[in-house]
Amino acid sequence: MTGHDVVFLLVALTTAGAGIMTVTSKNLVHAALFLALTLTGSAAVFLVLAADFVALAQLLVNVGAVAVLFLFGLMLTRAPIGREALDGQHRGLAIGVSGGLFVLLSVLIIGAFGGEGVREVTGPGVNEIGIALFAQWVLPFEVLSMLLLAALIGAIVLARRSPGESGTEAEPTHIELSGDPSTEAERRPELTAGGER
Amino acid sequence: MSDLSTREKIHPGTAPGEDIALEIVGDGDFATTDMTLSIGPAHPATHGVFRIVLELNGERITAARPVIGYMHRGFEKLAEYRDFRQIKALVNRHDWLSGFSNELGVALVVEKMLEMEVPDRAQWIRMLIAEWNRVLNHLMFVGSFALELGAITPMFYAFRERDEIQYLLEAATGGRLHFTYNQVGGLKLDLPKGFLAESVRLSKLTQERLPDYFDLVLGNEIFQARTVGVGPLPPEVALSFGVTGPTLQAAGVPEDSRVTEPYLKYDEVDVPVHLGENGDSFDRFACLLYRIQYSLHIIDQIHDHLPAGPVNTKLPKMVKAPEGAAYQRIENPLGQLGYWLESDGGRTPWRLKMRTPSFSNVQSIPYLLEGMLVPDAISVLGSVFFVVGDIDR
Amino acid sequence: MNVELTASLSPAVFVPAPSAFDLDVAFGITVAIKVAFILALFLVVPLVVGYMEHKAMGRLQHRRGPVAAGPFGTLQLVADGIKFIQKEDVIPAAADRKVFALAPGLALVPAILVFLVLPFGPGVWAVDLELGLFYALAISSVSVLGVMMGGWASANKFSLIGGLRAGAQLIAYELPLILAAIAVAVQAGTLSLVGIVEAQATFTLPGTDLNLWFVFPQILGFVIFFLASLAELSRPPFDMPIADSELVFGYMTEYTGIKFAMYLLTEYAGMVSMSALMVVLYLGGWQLLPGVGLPGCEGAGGMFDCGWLGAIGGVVITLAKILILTFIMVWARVAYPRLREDQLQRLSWLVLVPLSLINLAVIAIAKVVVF
Amino acid sequence: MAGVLARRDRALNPEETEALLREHLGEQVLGSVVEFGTFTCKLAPEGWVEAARLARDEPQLAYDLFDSLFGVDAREEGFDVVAVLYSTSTGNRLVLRTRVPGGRDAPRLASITEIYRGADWMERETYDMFGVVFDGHPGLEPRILTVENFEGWPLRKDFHLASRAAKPWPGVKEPAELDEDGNVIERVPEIGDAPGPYELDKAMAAQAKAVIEQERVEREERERKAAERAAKAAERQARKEAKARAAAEAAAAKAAAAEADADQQPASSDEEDGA
Repeated sequence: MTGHDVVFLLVALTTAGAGIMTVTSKNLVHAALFLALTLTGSAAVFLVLAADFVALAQLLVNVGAVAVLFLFGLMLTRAPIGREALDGQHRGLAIGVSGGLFVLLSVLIIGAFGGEGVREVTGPGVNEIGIALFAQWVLPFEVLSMLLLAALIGAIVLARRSPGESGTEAEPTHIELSGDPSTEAERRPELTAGGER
Repeated sequence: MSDLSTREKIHPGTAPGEDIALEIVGDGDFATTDMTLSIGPAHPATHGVFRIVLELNGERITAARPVIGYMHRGFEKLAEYRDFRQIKALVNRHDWLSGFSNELGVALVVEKMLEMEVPDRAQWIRMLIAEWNRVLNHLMFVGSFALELGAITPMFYAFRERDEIQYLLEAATGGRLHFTYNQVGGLKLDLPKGFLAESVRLSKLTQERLPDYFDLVLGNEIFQARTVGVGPLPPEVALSFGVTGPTLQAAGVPEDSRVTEPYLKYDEVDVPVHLGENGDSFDRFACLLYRIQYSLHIIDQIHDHLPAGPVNTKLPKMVKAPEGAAYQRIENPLGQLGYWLESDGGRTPWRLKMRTPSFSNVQSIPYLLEGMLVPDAISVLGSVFFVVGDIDR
Repeated sequence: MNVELTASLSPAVFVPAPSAFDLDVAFGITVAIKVAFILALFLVVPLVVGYMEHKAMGRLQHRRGPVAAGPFGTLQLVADGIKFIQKEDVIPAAADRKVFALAPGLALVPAILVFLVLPFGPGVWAVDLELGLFYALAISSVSVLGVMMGGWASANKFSLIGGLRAGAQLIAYELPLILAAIAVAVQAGTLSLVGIVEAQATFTLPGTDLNLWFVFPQILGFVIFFLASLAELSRPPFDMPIADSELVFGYMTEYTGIKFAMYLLTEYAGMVSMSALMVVLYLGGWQLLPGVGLPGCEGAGGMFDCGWLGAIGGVVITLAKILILTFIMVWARVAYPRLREDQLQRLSWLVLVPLSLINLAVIAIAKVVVF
Repeated sequence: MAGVLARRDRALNPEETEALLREHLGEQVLGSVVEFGTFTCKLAPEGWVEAARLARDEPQLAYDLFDSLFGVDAREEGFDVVAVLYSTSTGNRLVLRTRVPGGRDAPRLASITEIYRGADWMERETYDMFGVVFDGHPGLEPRILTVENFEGWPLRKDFHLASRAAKPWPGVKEPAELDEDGNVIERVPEIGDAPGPYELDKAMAAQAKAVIEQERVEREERERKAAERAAKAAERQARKEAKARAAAEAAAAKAAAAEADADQQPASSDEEDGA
C-alpha cells in the first residue's frame, strides 16, 4: 500500500462518513453542512486521482454555490435557529431509494473497473477539456445549457406570484389612508395598540 | 447642489421599494415564516434606549411597534416640586441636544404668566444662542443619519464643527449640554468679552464648510438611492400625527414657529424655511441641512442687530405665577416644543406639560415603516429626527 | 529559480512518493521555506493593510488615527490582537456550539489557502498551478460557508440575517467576478497566475512595440472585478452582511475574542488576496511599469530568472500595488454610504453580469481577430 | 411663508370661534376664556369628540395640526383633559378642555383617536399618568411610559414623590418650607404620610421615617447622656471647688492661727485633720 493509497482511503472514508451523517442528521442545517463536507470530500477524491479541473469545478460549483444555496434556502424558510431538531417524514422511502442507488452504482462501477486498483492517471489538461467541450461535444453542451435555462425559468415562475393573486402580502396602506386613521385602526388594531404583550 | 432627477422617477403614491427583485412570499410549500425582530432597546440605530419591534417577512416589514418609556424620568412630576425658577435645570435635560431651546421655552412661558418685560439685549442673545444650539443639534443629526446609512465620514466632519461651537457656547454659558443660561426675566450673565468676534468667525467658517455636507452626503449617489422615495409622509398625515419641525417641512407644510408665531425678536429678522416636496427621507435630510444654513443666516443678522443694555431684570424674592394657564411654543431644533404651564397661584407649577417634538414625530414611525425593508427602516428611523429623552421625558 | 509553468496541483499537495522514505530532501526544504514565507506574508501583510486603513481613514476624516501604540501607532493592530486573545470566549446559550466554534476557522482556512498560489515576485510563490486562477476563485468561494454557519449557529436574528445577506451577496457577485477573470484567462491563454503575469509582460499592442498590462484593454473587466471583489469581501459600500447600524454587527454579532479576530483577519486577508489577484490579472504583477523589467532579471520581459535583488524588488512592487488597491477600498469605505440589499442584487444582475458578458465577448473576439 | 401669513386675514377671532362652536354644540360649550393669549374653550364631556371633529372638519376652523392632549389634576372634582389644536392655515390655536366624568375613582372619556392620529399616544400617556380611561381607544395597555407592572397614577396629586417623602429637598428655596407669612404650603406632604398606592413608596417612606426616628432617639439619648455627664461633671467640679475653698480657708486660718500663736504652743495634728 503506497502513501497515495493511504491518502485516498482517508479521504474516501471521510467522504463516506460525511455522506452517512448527511442523511442521518436530525438537524436540517447540519445535514446541509455535512452535504457540503461530502461534496468537498469528493472534490478531494478527484484531486487524489489527479483530476484537478473536476475537483476545482466541484468545489466552485457544488460547494461554493449549490451548498450555499441550500443553506440559504433552509435558513430563509424554516430551519430553526440553534439546536432544535427537525425530523423527516419519509425515512423508509429515503432509505429504499438511496440503498437502491447505492447497489446500482456499486454493481455498475465494480463491473466496469472491478479488476483494477486505484492508480494514478495523468488526466487531460484544461486545454484538452476545453477543446473537447467546445469542439467535439458542443451540441450536447448547448442542449444541457438549454435544460438548465428551462429549469431556471421554471423556478422563477414557481417562486414569483403575480400581484393580483391571493395571499398575505401587505397592501400599500400608504396610499389609501390619506386622512382618516380609523380604517388603519380597524385593520390592524394590534398595531396601534403598541407595546408588547 | 444635488441632482434631484432620480426623485422624479418615483411616483409620489407608490409604496417604497415596491418593485423589488427578490420577493419571497407565498402559500403552501413555498411559504416563509415571519420573524419578529426587536431592534433595541440598545441598538446602534436607535441612538438611545428606544425599541422598535418589527414583524418581518424575509426582510420586509409587515408591522412595526415602537416601545418607548425606557428613559422616562418623570420630569413633569418633578417640575411640580420645583420653584418656577428651578424648572429650567430640569427641562434642559429631556432633549439633551437642544438644552438651551428647552430652557428658553420654560423661561418664556413663565415670563408670559408673570407678564414680565425682558430687556431687548437678553432677547437677542437668547436668539443667538438658540440658533447656535440649533446648528449644534442639526450637525449631530447630519452625522448620525449618514452613519446609519453606513457613511462614517460625515460624523467626523460634523464633530469638527460641533467642537468649535461647543467651545463658543461654553465660553458664554459655562455648560456644554445643559447650559442653564436662561433665567426668568433674562439671562444669567452677559456675553463674555470676545464672544461676538468668535461667533462671527465661526459662522463664516461653518458656512464655508457647509457645501462639504451638501456634496458629500446630499449629492452622493448611494445616499440618494437609499433615501429618495423612502418613507414618504403625506402632509395631512403628518399634521394629524402632530409631526413638526424638519420632518413636517419636508412634507411641504410651511409651518415654523419662528415665522408663523414669532417669539423673541424673530419678527425682526429674515427667517427662510426650506420646504420639501415628497416628505421622504431625502427631503427630511435636505430640510435639516438647509436649516443649518438658514440658522447661520439668522445668526449673521443677529450679529448686526445686537443692542446694548442689561440682560436681566430684578426678580421679586418670591416668584409666584398668577392663577391660570399659559401655553408657549417655540421652534426647537427637532420641531415644535410646547409648554403648558398651569398655576394655582402658588410657588410651584400646578401642572407643566411638556409637548415634545420627538414624541409626536416617533408616533408616525409605524405608519412609515409598514411594507418597507429593514435597511429602509434604518433610513426612516434616522430621518424622523428624534432624541429618546425627548420622547420619554 | 526556475519557472514551472505547467505544474499540477496533485504533486504539490500530495507528494506522489512510491515510498514514504524516498523524499527528495532539497525539494522538501524548498517547499517548507516557501510555505513559511507565504504564512509570514499572510500574517504580516493584512496587518500592514489594517494599519494603512486606520491611518488613511483617520487622515481622510480630519483626525490622526492611532498614535499611542508603538511608533506612530504601528503596533495598534498587534495590541488589538493581544486584546482579542485575552478576551473571554463567550458562546450564547442557545447557540449550536460545534458549528459556532467551527465557523470562523472555516472562513479563515480558505483565505490562507488562496495565498498558496499568489505570486508575489519572481519565484516568490508556494506553488504555481496550471489552474491557479480557477483554484483561487474556487477556494475563496468556500469562505462564505463559514460566514453562513456563524450567522446561523449564533442563534441571533441579526446574525442570521447577516449570514443570509452574505450568502445572497456571494451568489450574486461570484458570477461577474468569474466572468471578468475568464476574460483575462482568455486573453492570456492560460489559467496559471504566473503565466498570466508573463503574458502581460510580453503582451504588446498589435502593430506596435508598446507593452501593455491587461488593465488597458480590459478596463471594464477591471472595474467589474474590483466592484465584485468589494462585494465578496463585504467591504463598504457593500457591507450589508455586517451593516452595523442595522444588524448590530451581522454574522459577527455574537462572536468575541479570538474567533472574532479570525473573522476580522479573514476580511483583511481577503482584501490582500483579492488585491493580489487584481495585481496579477490586470496590473502586470511585479512589473514596475509596462515595458520596464526588474533590475537583474531576464526572461519574459525582464521579469523572471532573477537574483535576490530582483526577487526582493518584485515583492516590494507587488506589495506597493496591493497597498494602492487596498487604499482605494478604504477610500470607498470613507466616501460612500451603504447600499441596500436589493439595490446590490440589482446592480449585480442587471449591470455587472451583462457588462461582464459583453466584456468577455469583446475580448474573445479580439483574441481571435486582433491579438 | 409669506403666502401662509397672508391667508390669516380670514382667521376667526375667539368670539367668532366660540359662536361657531356654540352653533353646532349648543349647551355643551360651557364657557370660554382667553388666558395669556390662548383661547380655551370649556366643554361638557359629551361634546368632546364632536368638538374635536368640528375643529378639524369645519373649513373656517381647520385645526389640522394636532398639538397635544394631556390631563390636569382638578383636585377633588377629578381630572381635566386638555387638547391643544393648531391650524396651519389660519394660525389660530384652540384649547379644548373638559372635566372627565367619573371623578377621581373611575375617570372615563371618549377617545378622539378617530379624528387625530396623534391622539393615540397622547391618550395612552394620559391614561398612564392619570388613569383616565379613553373609550374607543385601540389599546391603552401596556402602559406607555412607566413600566408594565407599575402601580398608581404618577401625575395625580395624591401620588407623592418617593424620594421627596424619604428625604426632604435640601436647600433654602425648598417649597415645602414655610413661606414668608409662616404658612405651610399644604399640598407638599409631610415626611412619611404619603398615602400613595405605590407600595415601594410607602415602604421607603416608612423606612426613612424609621431611620429618622431612630436618629432622633439616638440623638436624644446622646443628648441626655451628655447632659447627665455635664451635670455630674458640674457636680464634681462644684465639690472640688468647695473642697479647695475649704482647704484654702483652713490654710488661711491655720496661717493666722500660726501667726497668732507664734509665741504660743504649736497646734496639734488632730485639729488639722478635722478641718
